[in-house]
Amino acid sequence: MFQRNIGDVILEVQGISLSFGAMRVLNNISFDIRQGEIRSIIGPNGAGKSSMLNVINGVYHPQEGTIIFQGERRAEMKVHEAAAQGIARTFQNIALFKGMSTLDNIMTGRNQMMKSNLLQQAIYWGKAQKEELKHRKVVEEIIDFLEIQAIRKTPVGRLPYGMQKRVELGRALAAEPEILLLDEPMAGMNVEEKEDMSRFVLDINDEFGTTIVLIEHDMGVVMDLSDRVVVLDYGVQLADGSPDEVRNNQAVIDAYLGVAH
Amino acid sequence: MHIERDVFYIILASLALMVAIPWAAGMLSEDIFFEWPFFFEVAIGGLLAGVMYSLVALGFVLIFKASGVFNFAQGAMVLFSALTLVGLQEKGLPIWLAILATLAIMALLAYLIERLVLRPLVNQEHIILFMATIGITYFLDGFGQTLWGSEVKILDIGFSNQPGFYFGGKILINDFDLIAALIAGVLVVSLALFFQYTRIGRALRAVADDNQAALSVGIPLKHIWVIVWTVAGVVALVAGIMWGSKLGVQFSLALIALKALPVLILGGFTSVPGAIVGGLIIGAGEKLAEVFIAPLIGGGIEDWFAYMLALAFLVFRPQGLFGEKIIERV
Amino acid sequence: MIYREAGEFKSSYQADQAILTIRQDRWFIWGLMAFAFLVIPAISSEYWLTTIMLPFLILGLAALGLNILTGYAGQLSLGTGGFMATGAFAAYKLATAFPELNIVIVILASGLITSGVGILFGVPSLRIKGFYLAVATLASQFFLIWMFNKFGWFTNYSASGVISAPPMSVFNEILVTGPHATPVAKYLFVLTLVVLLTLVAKNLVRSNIGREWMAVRDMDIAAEIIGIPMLSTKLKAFAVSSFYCGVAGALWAFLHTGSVEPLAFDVNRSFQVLFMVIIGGLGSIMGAFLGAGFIVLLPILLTNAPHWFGLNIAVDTISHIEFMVFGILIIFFLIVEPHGLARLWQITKEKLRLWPFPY
Amino acid sequence: MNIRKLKFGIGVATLGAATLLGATASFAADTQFIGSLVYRTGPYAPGGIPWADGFSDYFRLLNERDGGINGVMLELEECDTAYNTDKGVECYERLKNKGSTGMPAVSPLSTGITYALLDRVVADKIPLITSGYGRADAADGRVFPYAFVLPSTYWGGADIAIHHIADLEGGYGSLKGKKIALVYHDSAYGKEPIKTLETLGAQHGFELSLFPVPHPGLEQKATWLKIGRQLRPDYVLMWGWGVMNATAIKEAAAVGFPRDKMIGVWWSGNEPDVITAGQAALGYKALQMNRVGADFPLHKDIVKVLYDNGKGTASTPKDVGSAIYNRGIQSAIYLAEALRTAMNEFGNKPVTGEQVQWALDRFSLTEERIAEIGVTGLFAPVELSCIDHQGQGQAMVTQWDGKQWKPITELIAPNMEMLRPMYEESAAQYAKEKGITPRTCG
Repeated sequence: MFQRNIGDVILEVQGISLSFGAMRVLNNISFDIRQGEIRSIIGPNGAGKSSMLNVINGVYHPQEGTIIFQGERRAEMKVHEAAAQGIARTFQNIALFKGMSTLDNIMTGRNQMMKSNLLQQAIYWGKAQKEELKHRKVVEEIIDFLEIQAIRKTPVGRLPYGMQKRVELGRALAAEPEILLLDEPMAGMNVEEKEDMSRFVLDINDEFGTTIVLIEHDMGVVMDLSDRVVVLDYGVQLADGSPDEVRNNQAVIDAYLGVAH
Repeated sequence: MHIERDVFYIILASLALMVAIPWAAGMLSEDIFFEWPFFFEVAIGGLLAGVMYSLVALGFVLIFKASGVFNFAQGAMVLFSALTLVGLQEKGLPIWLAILATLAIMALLAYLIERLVLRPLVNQEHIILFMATIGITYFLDGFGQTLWGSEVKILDIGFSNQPGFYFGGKILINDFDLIAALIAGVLVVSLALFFQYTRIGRALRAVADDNQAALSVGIPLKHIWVIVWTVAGVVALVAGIMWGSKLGVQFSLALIALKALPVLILGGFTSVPGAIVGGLIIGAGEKLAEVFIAPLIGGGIEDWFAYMLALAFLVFRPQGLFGEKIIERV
Repeated sequence: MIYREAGEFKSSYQADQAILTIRQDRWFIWGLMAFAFLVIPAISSEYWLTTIMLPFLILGLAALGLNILTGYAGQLSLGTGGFMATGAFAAYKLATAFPELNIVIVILASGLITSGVGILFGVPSLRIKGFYLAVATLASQFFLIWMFNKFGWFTNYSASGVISAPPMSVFNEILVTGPHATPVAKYLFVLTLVVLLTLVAKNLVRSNIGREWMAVRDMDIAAEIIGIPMLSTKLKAFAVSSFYCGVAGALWAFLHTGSVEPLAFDVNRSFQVLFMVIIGGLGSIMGAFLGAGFIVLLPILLTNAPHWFGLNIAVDTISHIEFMVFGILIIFFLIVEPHGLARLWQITKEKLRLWPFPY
Repeated sequence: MNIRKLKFGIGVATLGAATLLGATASFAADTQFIGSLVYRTGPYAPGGIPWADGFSDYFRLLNERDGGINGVMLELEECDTAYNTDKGVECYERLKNKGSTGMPAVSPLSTGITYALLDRVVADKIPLITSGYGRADAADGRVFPYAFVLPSTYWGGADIAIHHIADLEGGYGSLKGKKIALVYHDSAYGKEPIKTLETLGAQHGFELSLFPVPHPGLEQKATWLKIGRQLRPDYVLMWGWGVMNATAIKEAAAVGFPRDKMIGVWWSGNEPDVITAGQAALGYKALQMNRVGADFPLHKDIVKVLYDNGKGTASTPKDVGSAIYNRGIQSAIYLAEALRTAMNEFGNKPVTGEQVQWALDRFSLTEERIAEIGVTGLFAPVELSCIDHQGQGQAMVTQWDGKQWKPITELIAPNMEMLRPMYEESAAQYAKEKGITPRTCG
């Protein structure tokens, strides 16, 4: 396999608890994410995996616990902070901008880096145009990387599901993130598409050194790709460790086999 | 009816403000005349006017609830039903027959709208359906006037418009307004019973929650749409009779829709009780503001005040007081 | 893949990002410009210029403004009339307070003032969405009209509360407002402004801000997660949209009618402009003008039609028929193409592109 | 979307374009074209219809009975504005060049349209005749050469109403300390009388309270609670229009404000208003610029020549003689007399707007001429001049008795010594803003 190049902890969650009304979604979750690794979160449906991602990029604000990101300790992330500080993500139910083309969708991923003001954009001359061209070049590279040249100008609403997943990945990549949160990037895909997507994930991690947090149901994929895995079940953390460790953990086996509830 | 706690607090707070602000204005400014009997007179007059707004708002709610269509044509339907009723009466039909005939025409209209407008546009975005109801509005405005002319018609339902005095002669309440409120109350109660205890009513409630569930009740969706537009037509007729006897039946009747809109957003687009409570708050609020606040800034503020009031409620409850909560997921 | 363009290749991203990437489209637009600037003034009667072209262009500009807000940024608004009134009254105050100001500056400045007002009334859009927002914007509509009616300062204390445009000229001598301005001068002035502002709008919607608006429209929560600031994006939409509406209002008051009372911008105006946007096509620059054409021209066509056929129908009957036909046509076009005339135009072009082989 | 539908669309477009370009009306060269902007539809149609019928009936009668004016047949074309300014402007532009000489004068019958046309009529040289509406200061013919406000303005109306109140109270001296309220349509129209009333209030010491009613005036409960239960003014003046009038009268009844202490301007004095209000309207007063009733020789002719032969504008003569019908007749007579004057000067052929303006500048409708027309007592004689575009400005007070508007005063002339300087001052401000150099009147 690849030569892993894993660095220090860049994000850590400690004792995170999240409730909606009376429903406790996450209960005292703690784990860390190291620079450059592929970190997976697994668990059955309703385990709180997506909620965990939502906590990490600030969509949900936990009632308890702390998040340490880039050396700063905080009770919650804010959505815009997460984006500004290099956390990008994809979504379980695709959250693309349906009325826009593939190209425009991916270009929105670079909005943080666009510095020209309203007036410059209105005239579309000088700075605004140069900027537009510069970013267009980057986006075209991403399009080449994801092999979606042919759908460049198609409105994404008309694309098949698998393609939409790719475009969404492209949009997240365009932000050149530190950490990329992928929420079930392979759900509903056939084997061939899954292989493509796995290849993209590995390539992203390898070529750009992006840290990846992955939620996935396909155990084979998870165990192949991940450096470390966190297991959640009904909001409780069952295990945390390398794929092998997790695979042999009794609590995990029980949960997945439906025993001992 | 289950009321959420924060809705309850918001209503309580607004009631308190409705009393406190006029009182404070009366204390602080010489231009404001404040006396308790007069305050109650204005408040009661406002509440009764609010019921009249609710009557129009109800029609919007019914259609929005069942089909998600913001029916811009509700005002035109009020005008059209009233014009038809008076027109038939002028043709010599006795009043009960005229009412029955008008109801039949409203049902036919509902059928045609479903068949010719809604069915071809099914599954389109809300704004497209909204625009289609604007087309219906234009058509009804032209069609009603072609049939019955543009002159003002008198609709006399025989209620006096003389002032009545209550509470030891201290408080003036208009008898017509009382009767109108009573009729509106009866209408609301019968709608509630209809929704609660009839098969069709239950189907209508189901369709509001989930189209699939409605199918399981055994009534096709297109029938439900026809029924709900017919019911909205009935509500329009009642509103048309009440407003028509107040203003005369003429083109301006269609404009009362604008008075119903703030009621609608305050109460929530999807709630029948919301339309009632919204009407009461808007009615009382705008009258109190016009009497106890307007003199400080120049008068004639009723219209925008109603909208501002509704806007203020929306800041606390973006879906209106009783509207279904808007939940966003990723 | 049906919508790909074949045969023409772009050698740079710059060329690919041009407004019109297809050669025929470029020719069409240049032809249209030549027609609008040269042919129309030469052949049109005064009636055409003053009662069809001027309202068409000005209301088209307002529709463009609303389309930026509603079609691109997804914020449904019924405050257009109020914003147009703001533009008109701002222009009047500026023109009477500083008589030596150039009319272009007066009009653009009143657009900017309207922007400010628009930002103010755009704040609730952060919490309120959809039809709730639409009805809530009526608050600004009614409030603004009331305000201009109420306070004499806005009308320089005229007894009736009506404002009237002083005669103003461009290039020092060509009058564009007042009774002695020629229809052609007015038309060319409005056309130039509208063309320039349309170009600006096109630039905005193909830039980053345009993509941010559409992102907010299509899925606001996802937009926020990828780092698009909700507050400033929505307020920018309100600002730009109000700027266009303000300019349109100033043009309406100064160049079209000459004198207006606030009621000229009442809630019916807001509805009228919204209809243009929906009929023309949400999220389309071209759609704003197609919609304006439909809403301005069609009623005129319908009222005049019986005369051309030599029919002598009473005016009220014509008027009623006009209402009915207009309503039916709205529904007809929606059923044919719910996404507006602009989409219809696009489909026609695509059909033409494939012609004569339909598949 | 398919080709069939597309073809339909293209077909409609071509048809439209072809007909628009080929639109040339056929008017005989020797008939006088008259364009009439009316509203028979829309929210104000109940008031607009009788006016339009009266206006049209008079010209029809001239054609049928006299063979036109000075032998020139008249051709009247209506255009429906629905009281909408956009449509009104379109109507004006469409009609202004019709006929062999264009539209000789325009009466837009709406304050909003009047304002929109003020600039245009100067450029087009078409007189704008606003009888009892429009811009009061247009009475100054030096600043407004093409605008005419005969027989009276809102400012004059306000003065006459106060005059009437003074008479009832025993002279202007007794106005001191009285409370007078103005309930008005919150628009250019409704605001016109405020300045005059404020001036009069300062002069005679009465207290003026203002109650704006937002368009269209469907809801006035708060306003009338304030008036009837709190302020309790001695008199209420009303500048309302359309549905606002009936609503106001009904709400006044609902709070027990005496209707005979309410005085409406002429636009608040139409039959549709009071009939809709029913019993509540008994005793309600309104100013009229003209007498009401059908017992004038002219009206008898209209019924005999037109309606008895099925040639009337309306289907039945039921509105003939109503307040607003007679207002239409009055406007028609003014225009017809101006046309006659112009023809007398420029020859018995169709005249242009400029020629009619010449005629209106020296317009004179004497008692004798009024008698000849067969309307003695319908309205007062009028004299205009280059400088004075209003005339004496008389109006009378009438009271609704359940069947008709009964005159309770003679025609009263407003106090022109007060009004004239106000007109001139306001017109001068307008001239300054618009950069108009007032013409000099010899």
